[in-house]
Amino acid sequence: MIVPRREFLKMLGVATGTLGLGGCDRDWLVPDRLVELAQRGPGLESQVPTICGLCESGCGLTVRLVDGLPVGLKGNPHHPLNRGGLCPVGQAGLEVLYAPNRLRAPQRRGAGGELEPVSWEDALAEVGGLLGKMRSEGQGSRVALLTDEPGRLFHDLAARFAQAVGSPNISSTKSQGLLPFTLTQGIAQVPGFDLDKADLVMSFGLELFEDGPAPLHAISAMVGSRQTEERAAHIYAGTRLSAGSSRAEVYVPIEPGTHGALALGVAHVLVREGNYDRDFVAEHTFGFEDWIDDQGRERLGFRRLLLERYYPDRIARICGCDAATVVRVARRLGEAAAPLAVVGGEGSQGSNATWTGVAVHSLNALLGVFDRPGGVSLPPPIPLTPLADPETSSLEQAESIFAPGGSVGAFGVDAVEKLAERVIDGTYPIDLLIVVSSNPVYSSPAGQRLSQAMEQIQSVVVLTPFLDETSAHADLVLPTHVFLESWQGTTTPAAVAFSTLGLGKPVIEPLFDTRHPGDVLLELGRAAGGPAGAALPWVSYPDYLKERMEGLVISGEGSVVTGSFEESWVHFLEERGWRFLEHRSLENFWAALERESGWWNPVPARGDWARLFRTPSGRFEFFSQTLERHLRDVGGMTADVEMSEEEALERGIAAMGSQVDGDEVLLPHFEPPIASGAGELQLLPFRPITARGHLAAVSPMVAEMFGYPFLDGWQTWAEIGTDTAHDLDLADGDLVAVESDRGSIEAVVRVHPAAVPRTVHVPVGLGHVQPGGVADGIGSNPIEIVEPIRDNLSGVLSTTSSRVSLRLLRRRPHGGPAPMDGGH
Amino acid sequence: MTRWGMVIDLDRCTGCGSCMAACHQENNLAAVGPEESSRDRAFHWLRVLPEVSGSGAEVKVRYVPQPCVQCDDPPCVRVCPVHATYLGEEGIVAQIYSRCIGCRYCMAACPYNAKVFNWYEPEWPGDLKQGTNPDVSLRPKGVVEKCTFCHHRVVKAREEARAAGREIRDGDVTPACAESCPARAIEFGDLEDPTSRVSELTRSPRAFRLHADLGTRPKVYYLAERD
Amino acid sequence: MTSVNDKGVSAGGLEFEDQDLLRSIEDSGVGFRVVSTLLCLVILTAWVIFGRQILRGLGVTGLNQPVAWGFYIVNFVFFIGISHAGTLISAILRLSQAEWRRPITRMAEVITVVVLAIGAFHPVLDLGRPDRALNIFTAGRLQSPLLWDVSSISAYFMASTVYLYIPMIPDIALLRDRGVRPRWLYQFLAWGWQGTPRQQAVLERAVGILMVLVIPIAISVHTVISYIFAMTLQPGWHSTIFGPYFVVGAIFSGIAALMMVMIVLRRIFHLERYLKQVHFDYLSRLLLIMSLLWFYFTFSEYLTAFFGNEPSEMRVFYYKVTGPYAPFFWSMVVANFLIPAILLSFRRTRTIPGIFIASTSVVIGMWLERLNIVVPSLANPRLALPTGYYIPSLVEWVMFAGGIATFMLGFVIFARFFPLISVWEIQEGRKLSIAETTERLEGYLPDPVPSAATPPMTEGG
Amino acid sequence: MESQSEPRWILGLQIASVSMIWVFVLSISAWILHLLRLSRRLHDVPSASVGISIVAIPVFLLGAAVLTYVFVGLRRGREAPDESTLEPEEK
Repeated sequence: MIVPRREFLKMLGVATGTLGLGGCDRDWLVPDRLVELAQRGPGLESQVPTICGLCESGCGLTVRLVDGLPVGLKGNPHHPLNRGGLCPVGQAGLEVLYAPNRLRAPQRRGAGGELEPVSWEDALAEVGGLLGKMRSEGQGSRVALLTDEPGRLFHDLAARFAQAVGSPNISSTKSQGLLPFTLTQGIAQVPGFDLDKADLVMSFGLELFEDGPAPLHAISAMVGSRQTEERAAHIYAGTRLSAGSSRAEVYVPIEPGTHGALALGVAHVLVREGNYDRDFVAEHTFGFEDWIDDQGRERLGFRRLLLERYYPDRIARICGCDAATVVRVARRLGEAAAPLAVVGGEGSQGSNATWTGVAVHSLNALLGVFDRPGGVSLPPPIPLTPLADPETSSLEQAESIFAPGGSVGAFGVDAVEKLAERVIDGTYPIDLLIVVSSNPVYSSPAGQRLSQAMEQIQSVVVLTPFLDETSAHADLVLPTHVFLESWQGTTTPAAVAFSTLGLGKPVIEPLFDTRHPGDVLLELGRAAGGPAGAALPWVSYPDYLKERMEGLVISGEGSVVTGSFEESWVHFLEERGWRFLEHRSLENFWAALERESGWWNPVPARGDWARLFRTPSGRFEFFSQTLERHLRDVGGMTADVEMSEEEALERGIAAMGSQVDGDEVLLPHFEPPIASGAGELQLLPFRPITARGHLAAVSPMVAEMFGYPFLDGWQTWAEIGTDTAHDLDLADGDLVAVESDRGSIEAVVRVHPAAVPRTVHVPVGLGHVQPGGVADGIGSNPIEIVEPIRDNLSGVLSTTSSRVSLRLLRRRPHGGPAPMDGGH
Repeated sequence: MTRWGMVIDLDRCTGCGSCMAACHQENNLAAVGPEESSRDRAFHWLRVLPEVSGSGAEVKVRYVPQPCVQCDDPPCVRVCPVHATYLGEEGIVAQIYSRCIGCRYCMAACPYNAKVFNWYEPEWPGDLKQGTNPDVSLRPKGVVEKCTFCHHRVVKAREEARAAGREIRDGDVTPACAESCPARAIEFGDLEDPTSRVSELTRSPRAFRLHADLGTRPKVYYLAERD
Repeated sequence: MTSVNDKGVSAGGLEFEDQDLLRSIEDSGVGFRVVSTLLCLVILTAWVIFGRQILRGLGVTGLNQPVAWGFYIVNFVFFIGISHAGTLISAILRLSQAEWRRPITRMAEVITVVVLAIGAFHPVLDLGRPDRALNIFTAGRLQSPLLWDVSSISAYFMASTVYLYIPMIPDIALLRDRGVRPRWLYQFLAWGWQGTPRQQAVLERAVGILMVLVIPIAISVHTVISYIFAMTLQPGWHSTIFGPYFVVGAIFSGIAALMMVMIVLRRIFHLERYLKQVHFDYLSRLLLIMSLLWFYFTFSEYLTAFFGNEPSEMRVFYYKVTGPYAPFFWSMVVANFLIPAILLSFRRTRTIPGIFIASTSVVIGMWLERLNIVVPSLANPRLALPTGYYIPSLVEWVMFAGGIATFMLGFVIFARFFPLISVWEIQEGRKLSIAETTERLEGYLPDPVPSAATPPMTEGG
Repeated sequence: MESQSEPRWILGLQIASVSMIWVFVLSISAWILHLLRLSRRLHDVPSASVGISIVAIPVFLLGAAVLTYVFVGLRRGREAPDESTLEPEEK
């Protein structure tokens, strides 16, 4: 073989492991021992499975270790969610682990307002002491807890912690968008959508392959684990064509916030053409035909409503698409063997999000896809060991700060906003706020308000691996592990049809003096002492996890994943008969879990309609009695005079401020979206796949490929359509100020041929304040400037209801066409 | 003798960018940072290339993951003055970082813009260097680099094959991009072996190659979308 | 004082009338020192900047992906082009026995040698790893056009240096005999010239061989340079016409540069007696012809690209004609064609200043042409990538300045030590040419009707 | 006499420089030949490259040859009779 080849090998350095780490000029932050190991180690390799903790999906990872040091991540092919795939953010896991701005020790805000290092002992003693004191004084309700740590397991622990310190105030900052399902199915969870067997998925605003609870699951389920011929087609209705949606069979560009209208238009065509599942509608739905209520009043049925109000021409006017498309899409759906309608993304962020959700979900009902393969069903429950009630009964449970309450008429609240407002207006004093693995100041439209509120709260404790916007207002910052260093217990992300449980074990010991949030809560509980401690008996977080897992062993349901996804399936079936073979004891089970990092149960309980529809009628309610009752109650609360049901309902509807009247309010209908602000464009912030997880911005690679669909990085862009650009005389690459009534951010114009006119889309993910971070101060955060318009039904703040205008700051510094028309 | 090739099914690709990221991590590509990338110095061995066709309501945008297409008749090799880039015997166009003089003639000659240049010494903020892949050398400043079809994996696989007392064959190797693709849109294998999945796919009516008209005979094939 | 006194080349000759030609050598004023120090300063700066570039990396330039080549390559081609002025022209003139060449050839040859050295160094500036430049020798690969350049340029450099040196020997001897310091230098270089017939014969034969030799090399050099681009598949580069196109361009810019130099030096060293209107007249006609030729080549080059309408070609084409490079492209056309064509066509404008303006615009125009060839093709990839851009950094400008300064310094130093106009050729011209030319002329004329009365006077020249 | 009175070291220097030229030329030719061998071993695209580099070699040799010829010629020419002058008739 010729000389150069040898050189080539040398360069590729199969034998030069040291080359990768040699010649490091910087002073090392990681323990010297590790550097030593990395440079002189024998080079023994191993592969360890764990769970990705960067976003709420909790995909399975396989970590490649050399001498016990992680040097590579890849998707775990055994894991039923991602099945070997791994998104860009997940790939950046190591950059998160080794990031330059990792917090290395607890920090307390000193008199001067500067953060000063403090020992864990002092920090915990301080907070624990405070907790103990408040609890003993019955001031437990002055403690509030915000956590976005993914997975039910941690949330249960946090809830138990709150309970133990006598606080009713615990919430996640993210809204799950449950309400549509509560109204129609009477359930308090997002049902599972069986993407694995669906053959046509119509998405209303949800970037299936980028956004949503588990995009990688969507990709692998709809495409990855199928033959090209069998891959699921999808139709996308929205205002922007993302990289993922560009693969859609049909793209229906519509006006912002009119997804619901389109859904109803489609429903109209289905019904008119008799292209819906008559049996299902007859047996399992309520309020389709006109009906007589117990007072003998004639009530409006969904069918009539559709046929009278939602004919394609009207829809075309509302949505700004053409009627033919509506019909075409409807027929395509009607013909499909296993169609699905899903909503999300911009579709569930409008001021009318709930109604959009209801309208879209009622499509699923018309198509009768419930409780069948490729349809909608509830994932089998995960039989975790229930937590024994602590003896905190002594404390009377005060009302939670997050309780909807009041005569607003909303079912729920926006946790962040509620907390901020009630603290600021003093109606609910909070002395101790604990924020775990969450950055609401950055991510919530009420972020600014929250930061004001934090200034008023006596002490704010933030658990985070990195300094960020929220910890900037903290009195005490407790550094937590990043996922590769910690035990994780994740549970099925929303909308997945089967149930999974991920056990992530640490692949490297903590680089710095950090701790797991779970352990911190346990220690705080202990430090608080008394019953609080007793209510949190576990020595450590893994200890807690283990106890919860016992339930799985006892139930014997599901199985530990093995081999590839397909193999797991086979294995699963084999195992049904003699299931105890595998996890006969907790120890074996735990060991198996550690080895494989995932448990799953792919068989939904079929035919259990009572569990699927927990509505008053026990059916899928087009006509939502749940809502009717709710509105009556609300109406009743508006005045303390005795009033008839109708009157109460009237008042309730008025309080909710619907723009339609009569029974239509209680049926799936279109509420025109509210948009506030002077600008001529509607601002629609979105989350590209590169912005998943609140740690993404610490990775130079992710930042560099942040705008990869435009061959762009390190900047926040404002995506507008070709004609919009033409109207505003803007060109790709121009620097503009995106100005709303609340403020202004800078962004670079990107012209996309398929973006809907008069909209501007700005990605979240950059614009962080992260001292020492690579992306610190790079780009901007659109959430800063959105008008906090509320969805009156769910109480959640909308992020897509602001009108903005673009002001040219600087022309593209150099000529040449844009990525999107490169070479054309 | 194996001849490595790749088939990328654009019908499966969802443009998620995983391949791009996986390539970065596997091959120790250092980020160049905001200033440099604003000067068009950011580089990827594999990029997701947007292609727009049609206009107005009929507009179609597709995303083409584009690594080095590993020509069988590589224009870059012909022009390299110092034999720093050459066509390996298994068909991989290789770059010898220790020999490259950085004249960038290969970049100028490559019709696919698949080659990138280290304008400065690559930087590893904080401890990021700790996370680099020991199988792939870090490049110095002033040299050209490119996609290697994860050659280090090929080398490993060959050693394993030899240990197993057989020749390396189709299926022994998966590059990082193919491995990480959640849509399984990227197939990698031996084009010599007529039974291999890749050569099967290259016979598909949907198969095409980038600028096949240039006679560079790329070994990266694409499958057009179906609809 | 000298052995060879009386008529002819004798140096000490009482009737030595070419004092002007030696003034720059024999009494170099303070001007020389000032100018050369200034130039040295510029060059020094350039070297410092270059050092910094080596330490920090090529990032200090304005280059990027996909525009991986910029000023350095542009200037490389440009300077090599200029270098065609000299040797080629003087060779052609000598070959065609154009008597008016005598005061011109020397300067032409000097330009060649100096500029060639500068041009040949530019690729080294462009290397990302200059420290490895020697890999070319250890691991060079002949199939790369860059290697063809290395060999042909070095060959050209050798040939033109020899071609500059040999005809200079008599002048060096002259200086030696006039006792100019540094004595040893002239003694060393004079190779014991005494002007004996045999030496003369040797000299002329040598020059004869060289001038035949130099022409093909000169042409090959620039053809090969064009191959650097033409051998790639890139739109706008991959063209068969590039070889001749570059050669024409080279000679074109060469003549222009030559005339600039002549006019400047004429001014500085008061050579009006030697460089007369007629010389410029002839040269500017040559320039005019080259300008037309250049236009013809450019036209056919772009017409074929345009008419073929191949997408990637068109992308480059429009980038130049209407796109970001339109200013450069059109000013190139103006500078290379319109201005010289207009100025040089009319006798009224074919004055020294007019010619100076024309040549300057041609030199600039040719530089622009190189820019138009190198950058746009790189900025417009075949794939649907965003169009690149290129804004040279200060570093590159400084290096450019450094190159020009080196060129000037080269001239200053040469002028300090050697005559810029070949003394002996002038004198030879005085002594012999007239007779020789008339003779040659009569040779062209039809023979007179043979009559017994008068015998034919010569057997043809 | 002037030119006879040149110190010897100058002559040495001259001879040295001429031989330097030869060293230079020969080494370049050797190098090019080496490259030719290399390109054969690597199965490079031959044709053009070989041609171009092959012509280079004779050019170098010729250049050097001319120089030497002149050098030698001039030295010979020196021992001319004193009356040596430049007659116009001489051809």
